[in-house]
Amino acid sequence: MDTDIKKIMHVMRRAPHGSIYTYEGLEMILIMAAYEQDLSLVFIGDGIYALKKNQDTTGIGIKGFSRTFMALDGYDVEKLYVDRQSLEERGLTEDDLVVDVEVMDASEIGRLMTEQDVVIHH
Amino acid sequence: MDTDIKKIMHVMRRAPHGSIYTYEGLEMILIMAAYEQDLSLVFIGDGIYALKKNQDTTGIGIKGFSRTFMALDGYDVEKLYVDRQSLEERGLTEDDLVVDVEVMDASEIGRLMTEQDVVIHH
Amino acid sequence: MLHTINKSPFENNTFTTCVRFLQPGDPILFIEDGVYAVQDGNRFGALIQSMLKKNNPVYALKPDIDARGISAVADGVRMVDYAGFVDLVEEHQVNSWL
Amino acid sequence: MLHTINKSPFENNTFTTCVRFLQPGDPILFIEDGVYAVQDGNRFGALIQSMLKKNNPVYALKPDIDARGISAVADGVRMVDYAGFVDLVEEHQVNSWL
Amino acid sequence: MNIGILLKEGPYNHQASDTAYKFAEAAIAKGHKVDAVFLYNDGVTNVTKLGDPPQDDRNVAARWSELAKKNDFKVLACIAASKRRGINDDVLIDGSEITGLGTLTDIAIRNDRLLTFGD
Amino acid sequence: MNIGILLKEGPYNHQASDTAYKFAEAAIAKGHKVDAVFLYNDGVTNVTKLGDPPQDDRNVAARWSELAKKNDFKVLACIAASKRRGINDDVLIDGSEITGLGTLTDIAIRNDRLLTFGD
Repeated sequence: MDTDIKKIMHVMRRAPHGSIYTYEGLEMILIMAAYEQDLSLVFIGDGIYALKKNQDTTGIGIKGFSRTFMALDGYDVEKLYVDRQSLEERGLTEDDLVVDVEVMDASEIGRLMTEQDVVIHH
Repeated sequence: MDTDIKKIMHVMRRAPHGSIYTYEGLEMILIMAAYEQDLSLVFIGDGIYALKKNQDTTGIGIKGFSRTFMALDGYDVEKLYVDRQSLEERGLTEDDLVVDVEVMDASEIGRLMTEQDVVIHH
Repeated sequence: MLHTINKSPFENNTFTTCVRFLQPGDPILFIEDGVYAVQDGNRFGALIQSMLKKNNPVYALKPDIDARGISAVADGVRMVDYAGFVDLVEEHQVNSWL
Repeated sequence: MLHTINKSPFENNTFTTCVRFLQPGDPILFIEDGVYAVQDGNRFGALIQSMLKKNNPVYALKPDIDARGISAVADGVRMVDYAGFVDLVEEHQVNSWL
Repeated sequence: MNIGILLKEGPYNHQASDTAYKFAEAAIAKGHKVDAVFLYNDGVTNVTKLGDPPQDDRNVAARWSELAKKNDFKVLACIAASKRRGINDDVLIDGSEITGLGTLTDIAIRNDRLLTFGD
Repeated sequence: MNIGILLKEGPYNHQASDTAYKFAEAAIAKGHKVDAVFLYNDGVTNVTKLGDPPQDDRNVAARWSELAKKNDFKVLACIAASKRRGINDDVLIDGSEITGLGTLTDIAIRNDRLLTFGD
């Protein structure tokens, strides 16, 4: 493996629309995707809500961005992990999400975290 | 009672120093105090920490302001209420605070809230 | 007095704190990320029902519900748009729990 | 991996969320409003002790402890200044839970 | 009903400014009077004309400016909060002014409601 | 150790900028290299020279400028985040520049650590 390739994990933790963190986080990820690093996205807590289907932001006058997650595949960003407990606590299942994700236990995600060179929370 | 006098309640809910809300809230209160309205301050949740004795902010390089609460008395702002549960949950007593306050139950504070013309959370 | 809540109850204690201070009859309005509280079937459902039983009407801002893709809300929660928010403010003094 | 927490555990769930992801041996450092977690005698004491038992060292940033007038911290919590924070970062990759 | 609005967060980063705007619009549409919007904390950054958001996004500052001019109210930025955050007379949008907290007190006193929006 | 810093909140409103500054100072004092400070979200407002805080308070922008110049690094503001928030070349302190997220990626790749400070 090329030693110049870094493992960079983006952790989405906030609900969409109430603040800009997830949206600007996604903008960061799209740029980083062009650099051919080993990128992964993890959705923990309210971060999962960013992936909820059927978001219609017309009424609040803010541009929606849930569909942008679907574009990640085209950038070869394929590691999307969702924390099982966060998903279950919110009464959601994988079917409620706009993209395919891998649902994992916290201990497994925690182990992946320790393998990273960089972890950025959004 | 002069009908022009308004009941204005300031609710302090944030810990000091991590954010500026309590400090700028206090600046607002000091100005409002000159207008001879019926002002009260309520400390709920982490807001109570703003009153903690022995804060020494030298190390973080931010100006401390806990002593400014002592000045409120000179502006005839004498209604300082503390939520009992918030105080107890934090393992604090009135002796830990820089000013004299009235410790009240939430139901009592809630009743006072309904009497206000204006409630501002900081 | 109308209480508004704009924080997700899953990450932040604002909602549960506010409830302790509610007086009989006080309505509560969930806005912004606060609306996740009324999503049907989550763990805050019991708290919502107990508020309704104590005659505290529960409202949620529909544009915020729609923006977050919440398809079903807890029984008894009433939806308002911004005009309905204005009506509630006309009826009540306001306490915005930030 | 060093985990940092900067939110008060009384208002926000960041600390309790982070704990679920901790790996054996991972140290945790409380900074800014996060330091209220290690105030002696509060309800997070049991969680702090269980972390220490699982060999997760617990640190708190002394300048933030002092700024908040916290006079006593839970047993086993180690104090560091900014230089000590740098040393921890030198030993570990960092995971800042905002 | 006469309404004052207190806005405590800047544009884009939090939804507060959007909700305050939508509320003000709806109140005006129903025939109520918005007396003033007072900006505090990071809220003062709502009125910088230096903002240049993407073409397909809302322009928060311009939107406040238009609503204020059309409905004859001011968007007022607290001077102390503005100085901390680099907002001064040179960067203000039309319809906004820098003023003191005394003005907020007057707004609180003379209106039927003072609504707070923030984080 | 070579360090990059990612700062996600503006000055004064949150402690993030203060903690990042104190950390950078301490790292430099211990002989480490601060490669760059990258500003994102509201963090871009750390580098406006229009700020005018009270005389007895810290001047966050000036402090970053001095630390950067003395230690030969740049404080870099993301261009997209800056445009949303009214930060442009005309208001920048010395030692700062506006740049793209590609630069942040380079910083993440070439340093031993990338530390995030925010809310």
